[in-house]
Amino acid sequence: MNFDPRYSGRSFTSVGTRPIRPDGVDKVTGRARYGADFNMAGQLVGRVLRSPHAHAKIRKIDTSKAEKLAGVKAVITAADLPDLTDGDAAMYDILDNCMARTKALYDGHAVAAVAAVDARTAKQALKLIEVDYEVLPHVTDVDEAMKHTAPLLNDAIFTEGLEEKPVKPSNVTKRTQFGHGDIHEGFGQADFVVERSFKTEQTHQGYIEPHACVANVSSDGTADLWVCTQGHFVYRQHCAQLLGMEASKLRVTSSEIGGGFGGKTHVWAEPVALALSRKAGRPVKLVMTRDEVFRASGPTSATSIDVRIGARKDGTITAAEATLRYSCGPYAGMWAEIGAMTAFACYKLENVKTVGYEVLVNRPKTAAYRAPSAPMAAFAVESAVDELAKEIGMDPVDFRIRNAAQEGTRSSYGPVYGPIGIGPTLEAVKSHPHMKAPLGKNQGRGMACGFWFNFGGQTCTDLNIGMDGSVSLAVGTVDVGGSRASLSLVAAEELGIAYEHVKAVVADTSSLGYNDMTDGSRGTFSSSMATISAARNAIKILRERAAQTWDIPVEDVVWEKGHAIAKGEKYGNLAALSLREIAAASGKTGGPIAGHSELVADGAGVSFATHICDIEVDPETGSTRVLRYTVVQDAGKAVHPTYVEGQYQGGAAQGIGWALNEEYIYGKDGRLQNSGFLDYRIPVCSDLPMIDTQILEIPNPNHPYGVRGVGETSIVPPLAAIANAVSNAVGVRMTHIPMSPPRILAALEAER
Amino acid sequence: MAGVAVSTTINGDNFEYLCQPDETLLDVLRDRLGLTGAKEGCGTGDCGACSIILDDRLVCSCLVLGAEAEGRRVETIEGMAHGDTLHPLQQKFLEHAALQCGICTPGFLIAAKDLLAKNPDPTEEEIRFGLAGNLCRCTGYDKIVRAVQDAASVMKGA
Amino acid sequence: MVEVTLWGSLGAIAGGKSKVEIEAKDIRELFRKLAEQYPGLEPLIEKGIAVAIDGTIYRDTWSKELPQGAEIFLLPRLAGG
Amino acid sequence: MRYIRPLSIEDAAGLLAGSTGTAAILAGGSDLLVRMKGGFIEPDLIVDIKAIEGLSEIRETSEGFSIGAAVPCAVLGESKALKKAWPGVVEAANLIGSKQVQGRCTIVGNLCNASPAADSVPALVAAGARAVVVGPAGRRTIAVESVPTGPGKTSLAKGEIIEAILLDKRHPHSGDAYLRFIPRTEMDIAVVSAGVNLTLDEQGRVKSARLALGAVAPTVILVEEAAEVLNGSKLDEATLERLAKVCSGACRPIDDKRGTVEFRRKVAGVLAKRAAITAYKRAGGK
Repeated sequence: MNFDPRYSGRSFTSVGTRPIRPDGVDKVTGRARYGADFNMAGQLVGRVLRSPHAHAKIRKIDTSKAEKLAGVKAVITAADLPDLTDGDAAMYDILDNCMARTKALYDGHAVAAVAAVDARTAKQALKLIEVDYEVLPHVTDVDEAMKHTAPLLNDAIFTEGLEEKPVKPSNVTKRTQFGHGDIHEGFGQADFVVERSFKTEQTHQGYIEPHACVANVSSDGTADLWVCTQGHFVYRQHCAQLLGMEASKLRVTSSEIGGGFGGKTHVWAEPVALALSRKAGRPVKLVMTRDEVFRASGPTSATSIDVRIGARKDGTITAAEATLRYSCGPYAGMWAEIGAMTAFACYKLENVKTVGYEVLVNRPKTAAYRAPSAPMAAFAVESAVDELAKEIGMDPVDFRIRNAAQEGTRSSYGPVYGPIGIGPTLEAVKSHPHMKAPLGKNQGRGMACGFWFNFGGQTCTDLNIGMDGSVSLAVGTVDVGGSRASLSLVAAEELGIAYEHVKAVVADTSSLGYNDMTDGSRGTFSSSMATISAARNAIKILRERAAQTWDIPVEDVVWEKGHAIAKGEKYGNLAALSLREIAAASGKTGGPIAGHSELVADGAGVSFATHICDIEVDPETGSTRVLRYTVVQDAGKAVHPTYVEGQYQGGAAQGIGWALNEEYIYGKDGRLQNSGFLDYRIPVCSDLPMIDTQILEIPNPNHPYGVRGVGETSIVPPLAAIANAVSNAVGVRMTHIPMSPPRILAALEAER
Repeated sequence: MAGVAVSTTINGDNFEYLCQPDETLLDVLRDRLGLTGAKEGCGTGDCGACSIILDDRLVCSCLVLGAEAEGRRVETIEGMAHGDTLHPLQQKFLEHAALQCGICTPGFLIAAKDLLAKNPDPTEEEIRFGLAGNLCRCTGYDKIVRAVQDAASVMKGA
Repeated sequence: MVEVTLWGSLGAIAGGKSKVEIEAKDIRELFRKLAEQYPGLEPLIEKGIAVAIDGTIYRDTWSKELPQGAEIFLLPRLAGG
Repeated sequence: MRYIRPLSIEDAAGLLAGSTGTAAILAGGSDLLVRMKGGFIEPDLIVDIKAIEGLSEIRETSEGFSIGAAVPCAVLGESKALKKAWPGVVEAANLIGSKQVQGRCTIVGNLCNASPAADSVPALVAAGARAVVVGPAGRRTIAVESVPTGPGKTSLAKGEIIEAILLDKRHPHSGDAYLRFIPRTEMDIAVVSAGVNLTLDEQGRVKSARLALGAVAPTVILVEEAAEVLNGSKLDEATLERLAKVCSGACRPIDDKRGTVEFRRKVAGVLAKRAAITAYKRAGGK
């Protein structure tokens, strides 16, 4: 790779402006096509039969009656998705999650599926499938599942990461540990110690668009899949592997995506749709209902976390410790591990230790949700940090500033930080007018910090210059919130042309090389890097063509502001050639002009945010109202500041929902009781105030423009910021998220 | 099951279709008439993504039967712009970046259009409560509210 | 020769060591030699390990050089939203 | 399955009476279609009553108001006369669901769905509203509180249909109010609710009172003791405290996904107090 990704400190013409997004008009006129908006001739309707039991052995499935129903074209069970995973445990789990094999592991677990001529017939056919279940005891609570007496989900699981290999199987799949120094020594030096236990309930990403796809498998073994996904290349790999296809024979087109937030990063129904299509010999459309989305896709972990932090009288933290237990659903995960890594990442700590336990429960397979695992850990830690500041008698902002990590600090998860933004976000918060605004009765202000790693990853971009000088940019990272606008700005910047002359599209898997998915806040970071690289490759060709036209050495041609310029006195008579002029002549100078880039965009800069919020609590009912909210976050460089603000606001809103009302509620029978937007309560418009944002730009040294990821960090601080605000408003420390009115009222009553 | 023959007006054009008695108007629009601008986010009236205007009333088309449209006037997102001229709300949603993923946008635009038709000069609170039936998971609503405020001032001036 | 720090769980597999010395010029060579010296690490490397070089996390750039004196830290490969 | 749109209430009742399978009445559809979507009901016959003459009207008579069974709740909010006379009933009706649902849902549907948490019902019960029932045996008028008999169950016989809700003409010095508790600001089902209707004497003392609570028992309950507490008072602190206590005590709530027993008990009292204060002010009390 000749591409130099280092930050160059340049000034910008296009980057940092706020143009209208290229896919905008289609989206405001209803023409944009999402997962469920695509149809094929002769298409069948696919529907999935799901387990009503939290935990049950599947003795037998009789599909004969369903198969005989007129209009039914295919019925499948796990037998139609044989295990081709070849010892790949993670893929096997995905397969088993797509279609239960020997056991149903949660309420909503798929056990069979049908394809029929219409929805009514498909629905009827589901009722004709007879499943003989042997209901088993279940466990849905993370702490309960860790007990020796808990029902076992998988007796082949022996906890990894223990010093001695356990003799008995367990629901704990793994123990992980991070940290440095000696916490015993550290706590010995502390004048004040705060120790508390916290719980957070399970939440769902809550994207408004249910999972949807259209699968078409041909008898020649090739296939097409239209699907809403955060990563069509990853979906292609997963589906091809699970169905025993060659990846190149499966073309996956990503539709417009109606929200993902991590929930559309691995396959759910897509292999089922492909298997149905393969069996029926016709295209199959499979769209989840909202009930299915909640019961069988998504959610994040439920957690139980113990935190202990000690500090000296002068406000220096001497030791910090956390034990984090995260539910994974029925399959092994690494959610507690991520929580353990992020928990204390904001602070400069000499003695720190975090331990994570991954816990199996009879709930849907945990999926990533925006900075996965970090918000819960931050809730616990930032609540304890606030309490500790109070005990010492320090302002919570000053206390955090005193202990904030900085360049050269060894992070709690291991490596030493480069230039980072936690200190600047805290300083910005300290001087923000929000911090000085007056508060009324029963009102409180809280603040909290958050951290997320940000990812890079494999990325591939094509930049094609048309004969008219306009540029089409094909990217492979799905656009979840305006990245086509950002990437067009980057292409325009690099080429020195106007934004309007660039059109960015998301290419299908047959038109572009492999791309990792849009996750880990990598979309704009990675694809902008590949776009810059592709543009620079195109510029090299543009210079060559100009040199050829002028018949001078290419070394004497430079590219400035969208023009080839012959450098040097001797070329004074050569007028600059515009990109448009060079493109118009391209047919005669060597053919089409394009720039390509295939790279691994590593070096995504870590990201920090600090949030402030004001809350009013009704002490008679426990009802809360968010009065004011401010987000301060480091973006590295905001390519399209409006969409950066949008990411900050959206993450904050999701965090507010999580903090106050959102939770999976299971009955004693292990069934999910609130699988709809009526009782899974995401914030509505009237629940929220305007969300103020302040973008800080501390350049990422590993990106030419200094870009960091911005998508995820904003969901990390709200849980703690709101808990701290509630504590300041009515004097109760909330340790259980969500802080729903019954929980707050119960806490208040207990105080009285 | 006998189909129901329906004659209705959608975005000013006459339509005739045959639908099942239990088929929702949303399914008719999307699956029979190819008008996929209205989205199904929940199917239970909780998200507003399928919002349409039925005889001057804002409704969720997932909670209306296709058969009920007989003799009535239906307005959908597809009829909001005049030719290639966007409605001021559509324009302001673009300018304010009031959409990220965009799945809720058609529903918000229809609901906002209905809101401004009934209340041309709403306060922020009236906008927030007026649009509470439309869920957005991406934006935190901030830019949506601002876009509606801006569109309202433009429309008053027009 | 570079000094490589292993995160807790990885250290257990490498015989309880939290730091190992490896002669390697880039990530590829580092992984190869780690797998040779500590066969228990091989499946983990296969599954994906990230390398932090002076605080910057690399997940896939196996050609990345390991500068002399740089801080090399092995981390689990993470999932994101 | 059949979909029929009769033109008279007698035809509608006849269709329902003569149906052999599951029959459902469709007015606003905001409950029916949700239940159909979830597979909880698969009707063989849907009787759409919106084409029946008069059913989509609010009529003001010498005795008060008659609200047709097919009048969407949004229309109640647009009726100035109704809003002036019965603000509590109107605000309750206007709290059901979203603006979108408001354009469709009806108070009769809300009543017949027989949810203990139905928003309009406590306000209607407090208001002493009556329901006009048409059926094979003719027409009868019953108190609204006698319609729901348990969650999802009504006292209506096969073939019976509610044609309209009647509200009395307002006495001077009267006021009503409805409050509910929901976790969000909109879009939720009531966790607890309270409707209060008061008439005062010339001195501003409560002459008559009706108070109903929602979501705290299998049906909306009329709390008789609350009226006793309120009667003769000017809603002083002590009265309000007693009112809260009586209302909390009258609850027979359950723990569910929306709230706990303790929460419902406590908040029922709080809402009763607050709704009583609003109703008192509306009645002209000071």
